[in-house]
Order: sequence, then structure tokens, then C-alpha cells
Amino acid sequence: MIFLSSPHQHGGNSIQLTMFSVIIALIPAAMVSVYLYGWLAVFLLTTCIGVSLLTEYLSLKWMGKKTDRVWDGSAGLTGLLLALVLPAAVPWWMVIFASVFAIVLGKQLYGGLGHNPFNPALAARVVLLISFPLQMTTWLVPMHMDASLDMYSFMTSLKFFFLGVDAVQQTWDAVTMASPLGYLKTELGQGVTVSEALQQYHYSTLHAFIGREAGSLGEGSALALLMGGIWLMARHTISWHIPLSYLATVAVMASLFNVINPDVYAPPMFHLLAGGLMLCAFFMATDPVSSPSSGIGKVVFGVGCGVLTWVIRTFGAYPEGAMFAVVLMNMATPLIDYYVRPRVYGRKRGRQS
Amino acid sequence: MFEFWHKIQQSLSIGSVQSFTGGIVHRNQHKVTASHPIVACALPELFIHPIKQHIGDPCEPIVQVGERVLKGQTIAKPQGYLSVPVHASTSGTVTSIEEHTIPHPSGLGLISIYIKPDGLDEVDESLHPLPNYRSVDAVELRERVRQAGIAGLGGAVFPTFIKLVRDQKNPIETVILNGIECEPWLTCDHQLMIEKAHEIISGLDIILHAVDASKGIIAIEDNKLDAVKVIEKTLADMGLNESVEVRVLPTRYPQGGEKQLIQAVTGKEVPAGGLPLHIGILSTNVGTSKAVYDAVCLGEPLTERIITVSGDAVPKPANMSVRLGTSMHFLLKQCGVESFDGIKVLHGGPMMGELLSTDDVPVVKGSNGILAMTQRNIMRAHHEEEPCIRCGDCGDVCPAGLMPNLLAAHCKENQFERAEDYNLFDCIECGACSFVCPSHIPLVHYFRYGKGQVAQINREKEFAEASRVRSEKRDARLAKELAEKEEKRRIAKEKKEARAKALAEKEAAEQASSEVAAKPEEDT
Amino acid sequence: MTEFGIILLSAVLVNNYVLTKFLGICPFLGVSGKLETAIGMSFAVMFVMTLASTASWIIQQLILIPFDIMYLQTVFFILIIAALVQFVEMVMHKTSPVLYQGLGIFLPLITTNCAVLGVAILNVQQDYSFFASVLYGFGAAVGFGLVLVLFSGLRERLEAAPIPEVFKGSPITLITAGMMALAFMGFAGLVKV
Amino acid sequence: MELLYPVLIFSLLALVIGAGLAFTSRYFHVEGDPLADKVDALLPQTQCGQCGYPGCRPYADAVAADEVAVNHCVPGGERTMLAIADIMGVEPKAIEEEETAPVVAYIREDECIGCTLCIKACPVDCIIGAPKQYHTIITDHCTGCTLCLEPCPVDCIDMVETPELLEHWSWPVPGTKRAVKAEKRKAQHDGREEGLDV
Repeated sequence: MIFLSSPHQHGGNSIQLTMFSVIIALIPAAMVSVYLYGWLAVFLLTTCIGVSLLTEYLSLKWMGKKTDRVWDGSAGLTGLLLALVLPAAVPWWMVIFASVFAIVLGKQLYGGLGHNPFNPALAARVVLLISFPLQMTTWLVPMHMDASLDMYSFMTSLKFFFLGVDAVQQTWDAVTMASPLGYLKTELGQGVTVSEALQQYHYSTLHAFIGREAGSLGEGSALALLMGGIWLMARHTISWHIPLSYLATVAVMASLFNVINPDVYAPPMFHLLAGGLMLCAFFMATDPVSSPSSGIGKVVFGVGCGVLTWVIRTFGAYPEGAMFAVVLMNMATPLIDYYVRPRVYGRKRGRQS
Repeated sequence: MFEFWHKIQQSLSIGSVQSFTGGIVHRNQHKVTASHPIVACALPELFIHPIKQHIGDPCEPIVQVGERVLKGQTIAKPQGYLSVPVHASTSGTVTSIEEHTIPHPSGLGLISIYIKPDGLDEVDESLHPLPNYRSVDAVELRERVRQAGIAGLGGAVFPTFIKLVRDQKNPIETVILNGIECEPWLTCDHQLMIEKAHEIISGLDIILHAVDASKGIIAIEDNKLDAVKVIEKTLADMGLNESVEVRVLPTRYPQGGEKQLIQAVTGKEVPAGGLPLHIGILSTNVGTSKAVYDAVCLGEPLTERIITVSGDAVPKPANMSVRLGTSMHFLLKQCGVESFDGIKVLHGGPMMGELLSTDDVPVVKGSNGILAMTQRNIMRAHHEEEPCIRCGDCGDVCPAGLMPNLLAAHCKENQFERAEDYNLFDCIECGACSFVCPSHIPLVHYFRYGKGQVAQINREKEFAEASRVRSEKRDARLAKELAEKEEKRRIAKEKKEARAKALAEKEAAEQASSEVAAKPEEDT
Repeated sequence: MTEFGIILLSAVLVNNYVLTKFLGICPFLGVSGKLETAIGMSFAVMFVMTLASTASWIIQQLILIPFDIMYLQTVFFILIIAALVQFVEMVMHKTSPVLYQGLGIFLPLITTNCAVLGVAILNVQQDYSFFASVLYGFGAAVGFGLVLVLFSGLRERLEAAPIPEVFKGSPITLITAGMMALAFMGFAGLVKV
Repeated sequence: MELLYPVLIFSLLALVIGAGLAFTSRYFHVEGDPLADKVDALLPQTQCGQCGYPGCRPYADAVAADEVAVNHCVPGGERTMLAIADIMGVEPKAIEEEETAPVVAYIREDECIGCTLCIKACPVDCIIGAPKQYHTIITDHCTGCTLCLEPCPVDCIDMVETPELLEHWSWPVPGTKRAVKAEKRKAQHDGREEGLDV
């Protein structure tokens, strides 16, 4: 007899259910990306997800593990998330490289699902950013902004994706623009004030909120991400701790410094809606594997992410601070789990036996 | 409105002040036997009474094989302080005293007293009823509760008399009656409250008197509103609604756990390593309260209890009044179970109950439910373990505030010191963590494994220490013996030498004297 | 004041000794297996590095420059730092057993590893004042300690992971260290030195 | 001449430092830490001698002095070996002998001739008896060292497995091979053919 311990009843939750909920929650964001970049977004999404699944399958096969793990949804989710943080202008080989990196070095080498110390999608994104800084900071003009731009038909998109900008008889200058964060960074460096810079950029908070600004595929629409995120929180797939503490910290830091010197420090709303913050707060930082387990640990994690995001965005060389912040806090996760523990019933807070 | 607000609180997992931390809500309670009236179980052909049915020291049989015993007669007397006697459930003959499997996950046995009933059901009347309990001394009440063999009937079977103390340092202010019954399937306490409200409340009154407490609280979950009505009405009839309050709590598991109930009712926490007594609270199950009433007012020791017999493999589930010592096999047959193939028997509820390896096990004081489940249903909960995705759901539902995923990982890697550092021994094994785990990790099993290993390591350490002392004593003894021997040898040698010397001297003297003697001869 | 702050921040995060300067890799990989050890090691390194930058500054100013024997810099630094650490270890062993339990066993390990020597030499190269060099030494050590402790936390987690056989041990450790270095690139440009 | 100064300064400095260190090492000398005690505390104290030393303390002394490997304590098993390796800061080494179930000695009293030889051999003094009287073993104190087997002239001592006590029962690791193995052993012990599958 094999001894079986109580409980003899189960709630019915499963890994697959969790992963597919997150995927479903990301569908609005993916749809916005298609609205912004048309066929190009479709190519990127399918390539990322397809290559991720294929890599996962091959890794599992080569390591002699059960290959049905491919369908637990985690590889697909990694692929989807990776696609959503990539700029639309990246060439096909970079997409494949990133997907393979995310699955192999980000996850499978560490022993597969549940053991990766870093968020695989973000790890791949960081590697790409450091290795190919130019391509990773080139943002295409979204479809709705320039109707005359002949970029987003099926054939041109395909050509652009595989052969580059020359194949579609365009120049980089014509098809690209700066993202709000990058633009602000450059202008601030030249001594322009925040409000002037935003005005020049024709920045609109409403547009940023519903997602009409240039940026990575899925980062654009705060609205779509919020919808997905709140649905996940209502479903208990993710807890409120990380998103709330993360966003609140960024908002508090930004408002504080914005009050001190509004010419140099961007307003909180700008920070909240710009770049990958929403995506990171709801879908990257909440990756269960690489974030702390306890509620209070998650709050600490979120606050840490928030501070680092604001600091790197404001002072660092990379205007996109959110993903660095999350990867940096991923490193601290084991320590947070060790030192920040919930209060045990009948004991005082703190570590004692 | 209240319900709606509560749902919001639960879905946002914000605990209100008056609630315990963590916990889960069972979507399907499976309370199929709710409002089934209590039926008496038939007399079986054999009773088996294990000599230990409570937490603490085992009893010692005081009857002989072949002896005739009466219902309620003490057949095993307590050994040590933390122990209560065992009584015969009916009149009959002791047929043997030997090991029998008891309801324990190990499937191991314990010395048990076998009684063959004679069908007469003659009662031993050595315990006098004390209907005027208010005039009885608290010490006598306590002794009575002990003699009646009462231990917590909620499942923990902690001897009840221990709790009934009047401590000057920690006076008990509040007595909480636990009518929560938060496990799915079980309904025995629910039905007991409906049918025996008067007895339960009288029992509470006895306990209040025994510990000189001023306030009683009967805690009931909001899925048993009919019981609340009955209890409230009875309280009003008995004129006790001043001192005793009915507290309706939202249904949540594991609210029936003593520590959790105290937190939910009073907002206080039992300090780690302490007892409810230390914060002036006594908590006991409604069944125990009824047993106290029986023991004091009727002079009946604990020989039967209410059990829910249910499960998806039971055709006629019921709440039954069962004599202790009845075989579970017999009980399930009474409820219409024909074939035991592909059926697993659970002793207790599905969340904390034990899976029994055989159904030939007697009902004991701690049996609050017997669930016969189809194997398929049971195995659905014991899905193959998948890697932990560290989602932290287990920590969110943990009523003890632990981090079950890390704890289990350390137990799995045999890092027990780390596990203890993560407060392994504060785990109450409620099973909420395993219930919500998306990876189907048997977390509670890992904790039990860890606790067992730690206990074993400590035992081994103690044994090694004792062995070292014995070995060192032996070495010292041997050294002493050796030294003594040396000493003796030395003394012997000295003596021998002395003797030799003396001899030599004597010889010399003799020689000398002979020489002296010879000299004159020479001279002559 | 701002200058000191910048020195500290730069030494801790931006120009982290381990992850951007690749100094002190051997204790970083060697003593990061357990969290407790890593913490002990971090404090020991903080202690030694601060001491080393102080001592090397004094030697530089009092002996090397006056006698014009700058080319013997390395030899002198090794001598003085090694001796100092040995001395401190012995004194600590006698006077404070508790502290010795925590730090003492690590002291001989790091007498003159590349990070310690590096801090002494870099100080001299950058021509810091006395306080600045002490602060720089301390900051570098804090950065080292921070990374070491973070890394040990990660490694403890890797211990339990079912890593493919060929990647167990050093390979996965180095991959993780590489990922950490990449993440620390995020701090680039934080301080313009 | 130009080379002389640096060499002189360096040598002087080295000399001063060397002298200082020598002085400190004498002045701040500390007795070696009681490593052997720590090792001894980890050993199971069976005094069985299976390690090749006449008891646990001598083995602990030898391990602390780095004379012998950490993997010679058979009764201690893997856990003890790992703990010792941790203290000594060496790589763990597998134990060659297989771990066996815990046993205690048992004297078949009707065969015992009362020679007291086993009493003398017992390292923990847990055999009671007098010359020409039956001897018996205090099972609670027996370490299962088997040292009493050899001196017995009539071979009346058996090593029996300690019975599984209800209070000492502990849960096996969930669903692993070890659990299955434990179950098989138990099934054999009970005379059952094969463990039931749940």
C-alpha cells in the first residue's frame, strides 16, 4: 500500500488552468497589437508562440521528459509575453533567437517549469536589448497614425519581417518614430522641460491609456492590460499584491519628484501609462515562479520593482526601466522568501522558532 | 447585504477583524445527510475497545478474559495523568484481549478488549446522576468527567477533564462551544444540535459552572441556520440567553479548528506552544458538551456517539448513534454497502480524515464520520505531483500563516532544520494548502513526513546521548575496576614482598641464630 | 558630499566589482553555496576591503611616493594586506570568538584575492583622497556582498531544481551569473562618472 | 645602489611585519576548537566498532584529526555522514555498507548457560545477569552493536528487528520509491504476498 495523506478532496485548480487564464487575459492586449501593427503583429505573435512551443517540445524530448508538458500552457504563455514586449520592427531571426533563448536558457536548463529564477520572456528581452540595442529601440509608426504609410498590407509586412526595410522600398526614418519614454529621455537630455517635450510629441494621456502610442507590441494599451489584469485578479489567478504595490510605488515616486521639480521629472500618469509598466505589473512581475510566494513578500517585491523602475527610467541609460526592474527583483526573490515571511499564528512577526 | 459584503471580502481575500486568517470555501459541501434524523445503530456481534482512544497515555485493561461486564463498566483504567478510562458499550463477556487494527493511517494495531454482547444491555450504575450540578464541587465535576472517559469528540480526542480547571493565574472567562463542523460531508454535530439542543446547552452550563466562567458562546456556521434557530429557542426556553450567545459565522474551512475558531470568535490568538487556557478561553465540541451532560446529570459514561456515515459509495447515508467499539464494516453494511470492492473508507472528514487500509476497524471516541468513497473519487484528489509553480495559493489559504510551498520543498530535500525554521511544527495539517494546490503537491503529506523525521531524529539523538552516558559510565567503571585490580595486585605484591622479606629476615635470623647456635658448637 | 554619494553608488551598483568589473569571481562562485556562508563572507569582505584601501592608501602616501618606488606597488600591497588580515584574524580569534565564528574562517580565504588587490590598485589609479578611497573600498565591498548574497539565494534554489545532468554545478551557476550581469546592465548610466 | 634602497625598505617592512605577526601569534594563541566533540555529538553512539575504531569517541577523534574518511559510520547512515562532512568541510562520500533496519539483541534464555561473557562485551552495560544465571537484555538500551554475538559460546543471542511502534510510526515520503520499498518490507514481514495498491 502506498500511504496517502489527507486531504482526500481537491479544489480542482491546475497548472493548465492557471496558464490558460493568463493567456486569455492577454488576448485584449494582443488584439490591440494587431490594431496597431496589423499583419506584422500577427507574424510576430505566431512566430514567437510557435517557436517557443517547438523549442519546448524539442527540449523535453532531448531531455527524455514527458512531452505532453508542452500543452501545460507555460511555453505558449512565454512566447506570447515575449512577442508582446518586442518592438514591431525586429527581424525574424531575432524573434527566433529570443524565443529559443527564453525557453532553453530561461527555463529548461534550470529544470523546466517552476524552477526558472528569472522570468523567461523578460530574460530574453533583456538579452536582446543589450545585444541589439539599435533594433530593440526602433519603434515603427503605428498603422493608425500615418494612413499613407504603405507598410501594413500582408505582402509588405511579410517582406519587411523577413527581408528588412530595404525590401519594402522604405527608409528607417520614414517608418519609425520615437516612443514617448525615449523621446522624453532625449529631450530632457537637451535641457527641454517635461511639458514642452510632451507637447512636441503630441502626447495625449487618453491615447496612451487606450493604446494608440508607439511602443512594443503589447505594451501600448493600458486599458486592454487592465481589463486582463483585473479579470485575473477577480479569478484569483494572480493576487492584487504585486500589481497594486508596483503601480502605487511608481505613482508615489513620480508624483513626489514631479511636485519637487515638474520640469525634470515626468508626471505620475505619464509613468503609469508609458512603456511596459502595465504589462510588467500585471503579467511579468506576477509570474508566480519568479516572484515571492507570500502576500507580504509580494508587496515588498512590488515596491522594489516600482522604485527600480522609476530610478532606471529617470536616471539610467535605458529609458525602459520596467523590465530591468522586474529581472533585478527576480534575483532578490529567494531572499525575500527567506526573510519576509507572513506572521505565523500565535507568534510575533519575525523569524524565530 | 451581509452575504454580499462577505463575498466581496472573500474574493479580495481581505479578512475582516472577526475571522481567522486564510481558509477556503468549499463550493460543494456534500452535506447529503443534513436533516437526516439520528438513528440508532443495531447491536453488532462483537465489540472491540482499543485501550487508547484519546491523546495521551494508553490505559491498562482491568478485566480478564471470560469476565462478564456491564454497559458502562470501566474495562481499562487510565495510566498516567493525561489519560481517561475506557468503558464497555454493552453487557457481555470479554472474549479476548489482543491486538487489533485501530483507525490510524499506519494500519497498525493496538491492544484491544473484545466483548461479545449478551443482548441484555444491563447497565452498570456505579456513577450516580448529579442533576443538581450547580451545588456540586468543581473538583468533583472534573473527576466525574474524567471517570466518564470523556475526550474531545470533535476528532482531536484531547481528554476534556484537563481543560476543566480553575486556575488563579489564567481564569477562564469565555467557553466556546464548537458547532462549526466545517468539513464537507459531515453532519453529525449539525443534527445533534437540532435534536439534543437542551442537552448541549445543559452541558455548556455544567462546564461554565465547573470553570467558573461567565460567558458562553455557541459558534455555528451560516450553512446550519436551522440549528441556530433551535439553539436560540432552547436558550430562550431555558432562560440562559443572557449568559450564552449564539454566534453565526460565515462558512469557511477550517473554522472548526480550535485555534481558528477562537480567532474567528474572539479575535485573539492562542500563543504558540500555549493553550486556549492561557488567554482565558475554553473551547469544546458540542458533542463533548452533550457527553458532559450525560455523565453529570444522567451518570452515563461515554459509550456511544453520533457518527455521520456517508460518502458517494453509501446507498443509505445516515447520522447514526453508534456504540463505541462497533466495527466500521458492520456500520457500513447497516447503511446499505454491499460490496467493498473499489471502495475506500475514510475515518473522519475528507479534509483531515485518515484513509483506512481495512474496514475491519472499530469506532472510537474520535470517530465523527465514516465515509465510504469510490476509489476513483479518492484518487482524483491524489493526482500525480507536478512541479511547484510557486503561486503562493497555499500560503494565502494557510490558517497558520505558513509558507507551505517552501516548507514542503525543504521537507522533500530532507532539510529539516530549514523546515523547522519555517515553523514546520505550527502546521495544523488542515489540508487547505493541498486542496488549492494547482500542481497537486501532497503538501500535508510532506509536512507529516517532516514532522515524523524530526521526531525520529530527536529520538535518535536522545538515545545516542543516553548510550554515550552509559558507555562512558562503563568505561569509568572498567577503569575503576582496573585501578582497583592494580591496587589489589600492588597490595598483594607488597604483602608478598613483605612476606618474602619477612621470610628472608626470618630465614636470615634463623640462619643467624643457627649460626649463633652453631658458633658455640664451633666454639665447642 | 554629493561626490561621496556618487562614489558609493557607482561602486555598489553601476560599476559592480563582480558583475561589471569581473573581479572577485572566485569567492563569488566558491562561497555562494549557502546563504549563511555568503552573508558571513560579505561582511568579511567588507571588513577586509575597507581595511585594504585604508592600508594601501597609507603605504602609497608614506612609502611608495616618498621613496619613488611605485613599480613595487603590487608587491607592497600584497605584503601589507596579507599581513594585516592575518593580524586581524588572530586578534579576532582571541578577543571575540563570536565575531570569529562569523567572519574569521573567511578571512584567510580572501587575504589578497583579486577584488581586494583590485580595490587597492584602482584607488591609487583614480587618485582618490583618503576618505574617498576608504569609501570606495567600502562601496565596492558592499556591491560585492550584495551580489554575493543575491546569488547565494538563487543558488540555494538551484540546488533543489532538477537541472539537466550536464548543466549541474558550475555551468548553470555561470549562466545564472551571466544573467545577473545582464540585469545589472540596467543600472548603466545611473551615475555619470 | 638604486636597487638597494627598495630592497632594503621592503625587507625592513617585511621583517617588522613578520616579527609583529610572530609576536601576535604567540600572544593571541587560542587552543584548537573542539572539533572532535562536535563530530562525536553527531555519532549514534552505538559503540559498535564497525568503523574500525573501538567506539564512537575514538572514531570522532580520528575524523577530527583528518586521519580517516567521514563515511565509516554504518549505523549513522547517510544523514550522519552528511552532517560530519558538513562540519569537516569535505565532500560527502557514499557509505559502502548498506543501511539495515534497526535491530536489538535478544537472548534465548533457555539456551543461555550464564557465562557472563556477553555482559563483559556489551559497550553500554545493557545486559543483566550473574554467573550461572540467565542473562537478559534491556531492549530499550540496546544499541544493536552485535558485539555480544561473538563471545557467546553457545550462540544463543539473536539480532531481531525492532518492532514498529504505533507512537514511533511516521509517514513515509509521499508516493516515492522509498514508500513503496517500506511497504514491501512490511508486507513481507506480515507474510502478505504483495502490498495492496490503493
